[in-house]
Amino acid sequence: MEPEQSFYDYLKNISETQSPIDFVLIYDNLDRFVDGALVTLQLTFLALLVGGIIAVPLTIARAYRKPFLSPAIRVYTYVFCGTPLLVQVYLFYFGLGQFTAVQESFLWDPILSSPWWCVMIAFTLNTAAYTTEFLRGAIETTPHGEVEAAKACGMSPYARMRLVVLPSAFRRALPAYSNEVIFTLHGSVIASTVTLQDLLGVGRWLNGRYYLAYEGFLTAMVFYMAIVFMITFAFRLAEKRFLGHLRPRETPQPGAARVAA
Amino acid sequence: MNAVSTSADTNVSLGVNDLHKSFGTHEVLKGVSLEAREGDVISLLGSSGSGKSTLLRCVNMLETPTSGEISVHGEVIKMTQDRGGIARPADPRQVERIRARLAMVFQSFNLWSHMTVMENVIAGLIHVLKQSRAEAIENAKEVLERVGMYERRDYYPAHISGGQQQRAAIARALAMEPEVMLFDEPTSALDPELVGEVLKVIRSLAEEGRTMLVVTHEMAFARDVSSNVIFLHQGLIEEQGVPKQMFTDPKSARLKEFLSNTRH
Amino acid sequence: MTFKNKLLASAVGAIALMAGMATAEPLRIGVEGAYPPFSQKEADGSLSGFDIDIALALCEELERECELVEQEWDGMIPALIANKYDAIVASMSITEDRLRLVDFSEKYYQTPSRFVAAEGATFELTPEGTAGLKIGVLRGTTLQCHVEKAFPDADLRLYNTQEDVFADLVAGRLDMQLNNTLQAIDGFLNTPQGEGFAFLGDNVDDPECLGEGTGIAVRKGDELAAELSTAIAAIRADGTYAAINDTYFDVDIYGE
Amino acid sequence: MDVIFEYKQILIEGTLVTISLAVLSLLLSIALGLMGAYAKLSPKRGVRRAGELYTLFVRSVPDLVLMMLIFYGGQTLMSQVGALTGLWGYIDINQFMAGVLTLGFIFGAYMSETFRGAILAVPSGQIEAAKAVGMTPSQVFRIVTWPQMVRFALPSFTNNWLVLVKSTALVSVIGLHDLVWNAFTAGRSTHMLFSFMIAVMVIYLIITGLSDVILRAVDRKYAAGVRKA
Repeated sequence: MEPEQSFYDYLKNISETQSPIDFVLIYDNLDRFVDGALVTLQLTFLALLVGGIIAVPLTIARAYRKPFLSPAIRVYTYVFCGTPLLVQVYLFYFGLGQFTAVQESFLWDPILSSPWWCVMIAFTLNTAAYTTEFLRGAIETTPHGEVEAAKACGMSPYARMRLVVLPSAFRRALPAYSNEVIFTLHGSVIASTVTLQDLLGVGRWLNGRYYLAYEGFLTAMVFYMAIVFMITFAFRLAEKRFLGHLRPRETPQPGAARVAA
Repeated sequence: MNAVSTSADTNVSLGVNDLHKSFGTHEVLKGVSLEAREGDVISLLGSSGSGKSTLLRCVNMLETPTSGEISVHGEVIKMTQDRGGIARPADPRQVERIRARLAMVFQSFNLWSHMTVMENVIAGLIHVLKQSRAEAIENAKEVLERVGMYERRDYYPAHISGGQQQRAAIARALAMEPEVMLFDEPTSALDPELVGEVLKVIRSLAEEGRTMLVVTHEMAFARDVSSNVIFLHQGLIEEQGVPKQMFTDPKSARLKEFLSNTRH
Repeated sequence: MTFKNKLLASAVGAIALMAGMATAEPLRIGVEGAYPPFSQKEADGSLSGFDIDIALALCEELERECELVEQEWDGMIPALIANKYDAIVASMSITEDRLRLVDFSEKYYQTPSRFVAAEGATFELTPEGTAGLKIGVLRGTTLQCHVEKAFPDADLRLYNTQEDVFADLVAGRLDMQLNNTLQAIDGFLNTPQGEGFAFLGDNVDDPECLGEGTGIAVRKGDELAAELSTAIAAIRADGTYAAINDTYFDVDIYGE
Repeated sequence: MDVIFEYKQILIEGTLVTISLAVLSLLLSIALGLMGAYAKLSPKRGVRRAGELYTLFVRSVPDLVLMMLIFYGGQTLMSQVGALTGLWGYIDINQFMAGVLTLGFIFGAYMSETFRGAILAVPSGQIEAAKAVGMTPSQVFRIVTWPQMVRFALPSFTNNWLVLVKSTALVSVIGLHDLVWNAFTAGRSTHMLFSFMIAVMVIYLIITGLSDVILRAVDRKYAAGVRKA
């Protein structure tokens, strides 16, 4: 007997006799969950990428208190950080359909009629708003002396920004950014409320299709945990690589860990 | 005030003429003038609040003077006034150019914490002086060896001692081949046992004929190394002269008092 | 809406308020609320519709006190199994898949299902003809089963409520949708919203997925199924069913 | 605008549901957060590990997934356990309870981090001094730790609360008639979903704005005796 076959039988046996969870259904639909995971990852990282790119100029405009532009950006971040992502997604997906002008516009057919695009727009604007705010915090806490040193050796404002302020701010923002990545991943589940088959969408599909109460959600949960684990691991590597300059060189004293206790 | 060159004498590396600086209603500098000729090592003394650090920071426009004139090798920094009547540099490009000819060493080192020692030194060479990377590294090697920091070139600032950080900062300033070096209390943030290594470097720079303006509390250094000493009190030059005369035969009562308080 | 229905609706509203502080006594019936004219929410928050009236009529027939419990569609069966309520009266078709999990009463109505698309649409209802077409159905329905089986290459979109399906059909996000013909007529085609849309193709013939009529689901082994079957026969016989039927439909939806 | 005003009653009712959901979840999260914080600071390795796992778990699972699991799966689980043990017949987990349980559980983990940091920020010497005058552990907490902790915890606490308020919106997906659900229903039947979603955003901004004002006042109260830098 092939090992895979015997494993399948084992699952079947367990599911029918001992377990309240139907492992066979999960096993049979694993490929769907993998597809869902890809949708989730695509939405999350594309939104983070585009949102991050948008956030940099917004942050600079905010940090340098550009008149008109800076207050306008503040309003944008205030609204997008102060309201639920779900409502923002509804606004783009269901809300824009309220206007016939929008439905008849050239944007409707390729973009706004697609749930994928609506979700992408909402996610991107959302993460760009959060990223702008905490990057601004990081820029404003750039050690003043380092900026002065850059001025003193004759760097232009542009060079100061590019060489000193941004690289240093990006690195210090890295730990906060790992939170932003995880929250964006958490937020991506909202895609399933507008018909997208992301991880949670597949979980809900499985439960709906076979009238189950937890199998779909539990499987989705395990996938999410694996993704978060990988993200955390990646950030740990990145912090080791990019934040070496902030860590004291000495290895921690063996007694230091016990101070907390 | 019109931008008229105060001196045609190009031997004057740095000229300061009637410099005033106020923070709000508080006037810190009340009209200071000085001249540094090539090879001069000028020590600025004074108790805290006398305005000596402000003077140094005004020289390279980290603080904008309220009025007065600063020139480097005869080139006067052009000033203008904004609508509120507040002075500001007329041409930011000129300020950047002049800053590249001056070099500042800070009390708190101000090394860029995300760059290694080497990267700190070459950043200005590449991006301000437009040297090629290879050229910059070659020059950086020279100055880092000069201050005894070449071995530590790949360390981040947080991973070396304060004395080493300040030597790296001096190398960063030196690499720019400045016409005048400005030192703002370069040893006062250091632990006593680290002061010596930094002073040694500054002293060797003075001996090779660098033009320097040094704000310091190290009396021995001021006495042994400077060619001139300026004593500031409440925003004005109270007394100036050669160190020997200043330290052995102070004229003003305030300098006497200052010296007796600082010499234990 | 008739006076009687209004009375019923307000009674239901009052009962729905008390859901949650459940006592074991009354018969608890799971219903939906976004499937007009079978069940819907009135502006005042009360429930009405064919399913609701049938449920209340059956309770009267059984001489049981009843309590309606609202539930999103996709959690309907799990919640029944979890004892959140004792029976589902929510236009639920009797299918093989569901019979593995729950028992059903005899059917209380049987209507066909049919696609709806823009008027003049010429989609071919074949696997090739529907490849890539955006088809909307309610999540966890027999129709989901049918589309997945018969049109595997279609872009199937699953919705939480039937109203959302219609909204997206109007908005142009869907090429077509599939559901119960009566619901499509009264809930959509006969409303201003449904202008410009029409049925497409024939009634769907797929007993394996769509089942044989709409029944009342109860937990496995519950004698309630038999009691309800008897009650359905009784209200069919005494004219109560016909009265409710006529409130909503022009034809007898019980089927043959 | 007029239409939204016509529906003001259902928007107000929804808002009240949202607020009570948020407040109850907050209370639960404070209780769980204090327990979690003390677990993380426990001298016992196993307890400490449990506290850390709690945070790790919550960080790994999106809120809506947990909420659906509790709402759909929790009900089934409760019934199965009840039937198996015979301890209870039927306990209803409605949308409101599922919302409070999920949000309370999730934000309890974030609160435990907040409180842990705040407890650590209270100088240990002061706690020793309190023990030295013979206070019981609960007195130490009430008289010395808590009042100082509040001040250290407040910024992070405020942030958690604002995120919590926004997270309540998810409960509409499992069908609780909160602000979002009510506005969505109204918007759908009037074909004015855009306007209603904007109204919902404004209401959320008002709630968070008010919270900010209130928590700032609390901060001023607890900042007494602290020298501002």
